[in-house]
Amino acid sequence: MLHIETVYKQFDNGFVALEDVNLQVNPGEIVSLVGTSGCGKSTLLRIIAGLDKATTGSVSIHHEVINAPHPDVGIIFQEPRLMPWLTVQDNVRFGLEHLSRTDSDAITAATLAKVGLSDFAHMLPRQLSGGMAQRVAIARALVTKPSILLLDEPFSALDAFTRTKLQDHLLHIWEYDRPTMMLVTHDIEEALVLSDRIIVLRGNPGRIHRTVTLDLPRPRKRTNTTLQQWKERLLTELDVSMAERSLAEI
Amino acid sequence: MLHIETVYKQFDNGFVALEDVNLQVNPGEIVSLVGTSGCGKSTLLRIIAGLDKATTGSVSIHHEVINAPHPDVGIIFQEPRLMPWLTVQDNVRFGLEHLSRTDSDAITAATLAKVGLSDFAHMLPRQLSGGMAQRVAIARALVTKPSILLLDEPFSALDAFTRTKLQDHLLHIWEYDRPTMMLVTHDIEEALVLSDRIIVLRGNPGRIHRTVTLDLPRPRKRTNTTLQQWKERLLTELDVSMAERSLAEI
Amino acid sequence: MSNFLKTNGSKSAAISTASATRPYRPPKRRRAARHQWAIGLIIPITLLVLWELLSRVGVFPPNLLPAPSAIASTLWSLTVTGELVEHIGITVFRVLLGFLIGAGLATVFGALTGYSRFAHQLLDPLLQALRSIPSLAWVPLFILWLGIYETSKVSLIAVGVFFPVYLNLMSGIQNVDRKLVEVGQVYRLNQLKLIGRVFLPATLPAYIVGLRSGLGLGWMFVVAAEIMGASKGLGFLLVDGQTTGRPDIIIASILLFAVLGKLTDAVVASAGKRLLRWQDSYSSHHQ
Amino acid sequence: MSNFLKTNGSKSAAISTASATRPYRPPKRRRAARHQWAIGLIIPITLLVLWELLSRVGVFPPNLLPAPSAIASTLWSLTVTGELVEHIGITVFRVLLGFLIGAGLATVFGALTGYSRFAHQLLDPLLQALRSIPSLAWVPLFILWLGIYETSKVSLIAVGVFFPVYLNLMSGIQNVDRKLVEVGQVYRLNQLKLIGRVFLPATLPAYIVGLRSGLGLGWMFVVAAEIMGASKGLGFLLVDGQTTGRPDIIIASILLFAVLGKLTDAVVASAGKRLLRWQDSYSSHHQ
Amino acid sequence: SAQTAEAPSSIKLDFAYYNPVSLVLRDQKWLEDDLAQDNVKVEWVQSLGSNKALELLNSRSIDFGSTAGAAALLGKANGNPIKAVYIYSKPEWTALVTRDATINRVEDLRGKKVAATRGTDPHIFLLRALDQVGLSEQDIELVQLQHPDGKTALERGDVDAWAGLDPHMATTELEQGSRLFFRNPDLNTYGFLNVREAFAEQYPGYVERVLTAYEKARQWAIENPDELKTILAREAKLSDAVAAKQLERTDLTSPVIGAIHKETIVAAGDVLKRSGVIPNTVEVEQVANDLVDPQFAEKIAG
Ligand SMILES: Nc1ncnc2c1ncn2[C@@H]1O[C@H](COP(=O)(O)OP(=O)(O)OP(=O)(O)O)[C@@H](O)[C@H]1O
Ligand SMILES: Nc1ncnc2c1ncn2[C@@H]1O[C@H](COP(=O)(O)OP(=O)(O)OP(=O)(O)O)[C@@H](O)[C@H]1O
Ligand SMILES: [Mg+2]
Ligand SMILES: [Mg+2]
Repeated sequence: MLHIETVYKQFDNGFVALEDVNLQVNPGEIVSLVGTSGCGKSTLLRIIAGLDKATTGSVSIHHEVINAPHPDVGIIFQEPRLMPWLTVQDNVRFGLEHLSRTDSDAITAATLAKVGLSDFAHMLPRQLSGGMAQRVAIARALVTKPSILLLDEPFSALDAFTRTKLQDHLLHIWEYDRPTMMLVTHDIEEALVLSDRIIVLRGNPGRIHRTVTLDLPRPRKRTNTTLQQWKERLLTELDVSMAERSLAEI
Repeated sequence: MLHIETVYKQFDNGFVALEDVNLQVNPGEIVSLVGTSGCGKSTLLRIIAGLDKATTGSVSIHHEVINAPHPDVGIIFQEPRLMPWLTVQDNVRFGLEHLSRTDSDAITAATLAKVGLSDFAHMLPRQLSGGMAQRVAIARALVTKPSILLLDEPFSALDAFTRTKLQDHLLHIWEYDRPTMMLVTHDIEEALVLSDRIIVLRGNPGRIHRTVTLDLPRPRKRTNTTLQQWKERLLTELDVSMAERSLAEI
Repeated sequence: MSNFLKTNGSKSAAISTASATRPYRPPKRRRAARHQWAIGLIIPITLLVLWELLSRVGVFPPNLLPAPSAIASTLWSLTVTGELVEHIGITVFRVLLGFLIGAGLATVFGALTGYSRFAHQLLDPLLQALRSIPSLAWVPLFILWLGIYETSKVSLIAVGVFFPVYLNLMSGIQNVDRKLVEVGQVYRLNQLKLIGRVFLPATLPAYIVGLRSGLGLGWMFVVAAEIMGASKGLGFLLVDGQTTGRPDIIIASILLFAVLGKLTDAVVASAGKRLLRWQDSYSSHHQ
Repeated sequence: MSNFLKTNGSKSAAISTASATRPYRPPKRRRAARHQWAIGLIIPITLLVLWELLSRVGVFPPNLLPAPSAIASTLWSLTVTGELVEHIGITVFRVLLGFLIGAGLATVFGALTGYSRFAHQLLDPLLQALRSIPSLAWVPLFILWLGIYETSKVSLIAVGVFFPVYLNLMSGIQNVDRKLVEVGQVYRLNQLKLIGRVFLPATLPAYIVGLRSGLGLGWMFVVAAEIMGASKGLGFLLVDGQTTGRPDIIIASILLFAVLGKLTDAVVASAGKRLLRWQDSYSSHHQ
Repeated sequence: SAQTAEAPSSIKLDFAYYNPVSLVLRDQKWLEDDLAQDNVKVEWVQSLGSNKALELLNSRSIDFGSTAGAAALLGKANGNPIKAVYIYSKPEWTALVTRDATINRVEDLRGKKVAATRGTDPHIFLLRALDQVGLSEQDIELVQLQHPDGKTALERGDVDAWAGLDPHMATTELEQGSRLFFRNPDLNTYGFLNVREAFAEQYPGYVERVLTAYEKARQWAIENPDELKTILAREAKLSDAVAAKQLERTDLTSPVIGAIHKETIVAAGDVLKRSGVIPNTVEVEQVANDLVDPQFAEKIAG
């Protein structure tokens, strides 16, 4: 159970990134966060991850107020953030040091296979392409099987095919372990295919502008008409919300 | 005129990234490069930009073989690569130092407005969101008006609305200055809306697998049926080309 | 212009409302900064008190380690005669001048050998070899080449300052993120501009460490410099105290070295902090 | 397994075919590396030859600056009596031991003050102050505290080594990219593990520079150390040469300092290079 | 006075705590007064010890430098182009010091740790003292320490004895009760005032002028012992007691350099040769003859 209560975030330089954000995420729920660039999505995720503190308001997990990273929470950052001195394999293994070498080897190898990087296990981050680095970061977050998974645009650097495969993989994991997920994405279709709820953030400072609940069974077909309708609606919605600002500003 | 002739690229560690790539891009043409993650798109762009050398084969611009960055070429890297010590405005101004302060101020301000960052001119890179940083990088490349513009997934970190606006802006620039553009993208729709030709790279090492020529007038509507058909075909094509490898590898 | 950025303008009301229920907490950094320097005094003052006590009860014999109070009175008597000011003045002058020259040269050479592979292969081995020659060893050579007057002293200090600045800058430049260098290359900056606009700013953290190290060595080398026929200066005071067997003078000059060294270092360090405000580093968030 | 990665396996035929028309060029780095050290000898050898010539024609009087050949013969006579080996042996031993101790302590303190803000405020001001105390000034204090035997000498060298290592590591840690630290925090690494698994590797470039600087200072401090009751060692040789006015001995020991300093530095530098192969830095691509 | 060459633009002299006459001369400015008429400037450079004075002479940083006799010999043997022209004192600045009740004679040093600074007068004194009782450097454990450090080591008990040097010796004697268990003024090698050969050749007249001034200072020092003590105590920052003790052991009566000084330094040279400080190939007598040049002092005194 994830409670976000009246979160207000002002940065040191006076900039207010979030205002009055209230949200409750149930165990096993997949929630997508969408919104224009710079509206505070990553900031919200960072606060939930315990990496940043809300100026006022609070985030609690299982009714415990978060002040530091919580053991149940895993995060995929917007950038890969790989340790440049570790090989792909050791980067993936980063959160597994409590396991024996054999166990962590097995899990790492399996996860690398899932993200299509088995053959690159011994390469260094500087030898990877952008998408490959992002996949390593995904693998690193998945191996520890967190019960709350925060994903900040995890697939944005990936081609359509790889992206679909990884979305499928994510759903597959969800079927088994039922982690709670909060997914930041710019791909409305992705949000529609994956999530139980879509939260639209908007404005500066960011506020929750709209919540869409999708009560559809999974797996969902991208071509599903309900989804297509929602897609149109959401896109228009975002467009309209933006159109309130003059064009030159964008 | 951009000639890419039998480019073959092997890295220091023995990995072969590109094989037998031949391509000719005409002045003012917009060419999109699509392909799965890690197939060598960025490597090709880097070779064209003169930042990496082809192991064999050559790239020439106006029949001059490229050995170092060419003055006519501008590039938007896959990551923002902002100078962390410069403000947004000074990052954008980075390539403009030959101009007087007033001139560069004017151009910078105008371009920042186009990418929606007027109010953030004095912020430092670490205070920006992912999408904002990417937009600063776009602005930095655009201010110098290069006649050959290489774009490596420039819009992947942006939400749908901002992305569309920037695509429009890019086309607008193209209308006036007719720069040659090579655009790496994972968004087939983006490739279809923007380009004269779509090159599909495939495999390891990457080779040109398919070329699609789009002889449609611009601006194009996303909903245009020809485009939608092409989209289906290309997506299937990419899927099929991937399906040749076992699923577990992806 | 939109209201992307909250300023004290029209929307401040919204902030105030928010503040009513959720009072705005000033960033912690400010509050802490006010007292933080005082924490640094805890250990020195404890040691000083302990030392005074142990001296009083006679654990430290005064001929070897005089009590702080005795040293204070020596310092006081040097102050009233005006001697101390002279000693400090001339030494600070020498160190600063030597620092400027040494750091300046090191910047040129460090930039060169960090940036150019050929310059590195040509010059670096020699410079690395010279780096481990002790300050005292330079003394006869400098007397030989430059005599015993200010030129010689300032040059010797410059030598001391040179090496840490050189080494830090050179490796700093070699360690600059290739990604940023490529941006400069794409804009076809010529070599000088590439160094000035990409390498140096990117190297700034390492460079400042080098400057601080170098300044420290400057203070060290001043003793060797003032062995060369000086009759004023802290280094002279120290060596003179040693030759004439006065432990109070020795300890007093050591304390002065420590205090002055720390002060000048604090200047460089805080200038560095100001220049590095752009950093997205552990400490900039941590403090 | 697919053939993502070309190895010497099944697809090597494809590579060979490619090579037939487009011969594989070995990366330039290798080829250059073979001769690169020789370039570094150009300047020293030129200087040496010039020096010998000028000595021969009498521009450098032998009482001031003996010719290289004279110094070589001094070195030779020291070698045949076996004295030189003893001098070098004991000095290298002292420097290395002092280096290990000093660098070890500096690593602990640097990690502490770099990582913990409180430790920084408590300890750093004192350490920064001590940093500028000259080696010669420590001598009487060390004799007082630790006597005149090896403990005292090695400790003094350790003091010299301590400060650059400390400063570089401390600032290195403070400058670590926050983004990587956060990854460690998310995995709830405890403080020690966070230091060991994120901070130290990320700081490695700065740390190695610190070690190299520290080693250089170790060589410098050995002279001060060997003023304290040594009868063997390069520092002793140097000072003895100075007190007894023998320029050939002075210059010979300076040369030995330079050569040994360079050799030990090269060891640390190349160990560093090996450890830093992961770096995506300017120099790693540039060479 | 003879002016064979044109005047130098300045004359550089050292002053040193171990040369009280130089302190007087510098204090009274007689040389400045004399040379002002020729427009010759006088520059004073402090020398912290014989070896420093030699270094300064060698590098032409000074024209006149004061050293111990043996040090001058060492310098000369190593090619330092100097001439010893004057004796500024016959000091007893060195002796053997101990705090160990069992050490009362030089013979007792056998197997003991003795601190000394190699190549300096105390070191030579130690060697000659040992030599007199048939011992050598091999029979003791010589600990190389700078003079002040030797004193500290003695006081801490790190060494059993120390070949001491004033004022450190006087200080430890007065303040710590250390004992001078072996003294012999004749084994000290006098205070030599040296001039650079080149200077003496070019400006012999000015050598005389300097020595004349030195003579004046020496006479004054003998006549005004209290003022001398005050000057020394003030300049060298010594307590009155230490300054008095040091002067008590300093004999300023005979300035002319001559055979006796030669003998002393030859004897010193011989022990230095045996201990390896002076190379075996050096002809000590020859060097001493080259070094000592009594003509100027004889002229002045005469
Ligand atoms: N350290 C900081 N100091 C000041 N302002 C900041 C800081 N970090 C973020 N901001 C501001 O907060 C706002 C929200 O940033 P955030 O990273 O949450 O955006 P986002 O919604 O994730 O955007 P994107 O989709 O582009 O990643 C931005 O306007 C940004 O400029
Ligand atoms: N310096 C390097 N050393 C070794 N291999 C490298 C290096 N740089 C890139 N590669 C490899 O070359 C291949 C192509 O990389 P490139 O960055 O061109 O991919 P890409 O097509 O841009 O992929 P993405 O869409 O994920 O950005 C990758 O498999 C990568 O591992
Ligand atoms: Mg974001
Ligand atoms: Mg790429």
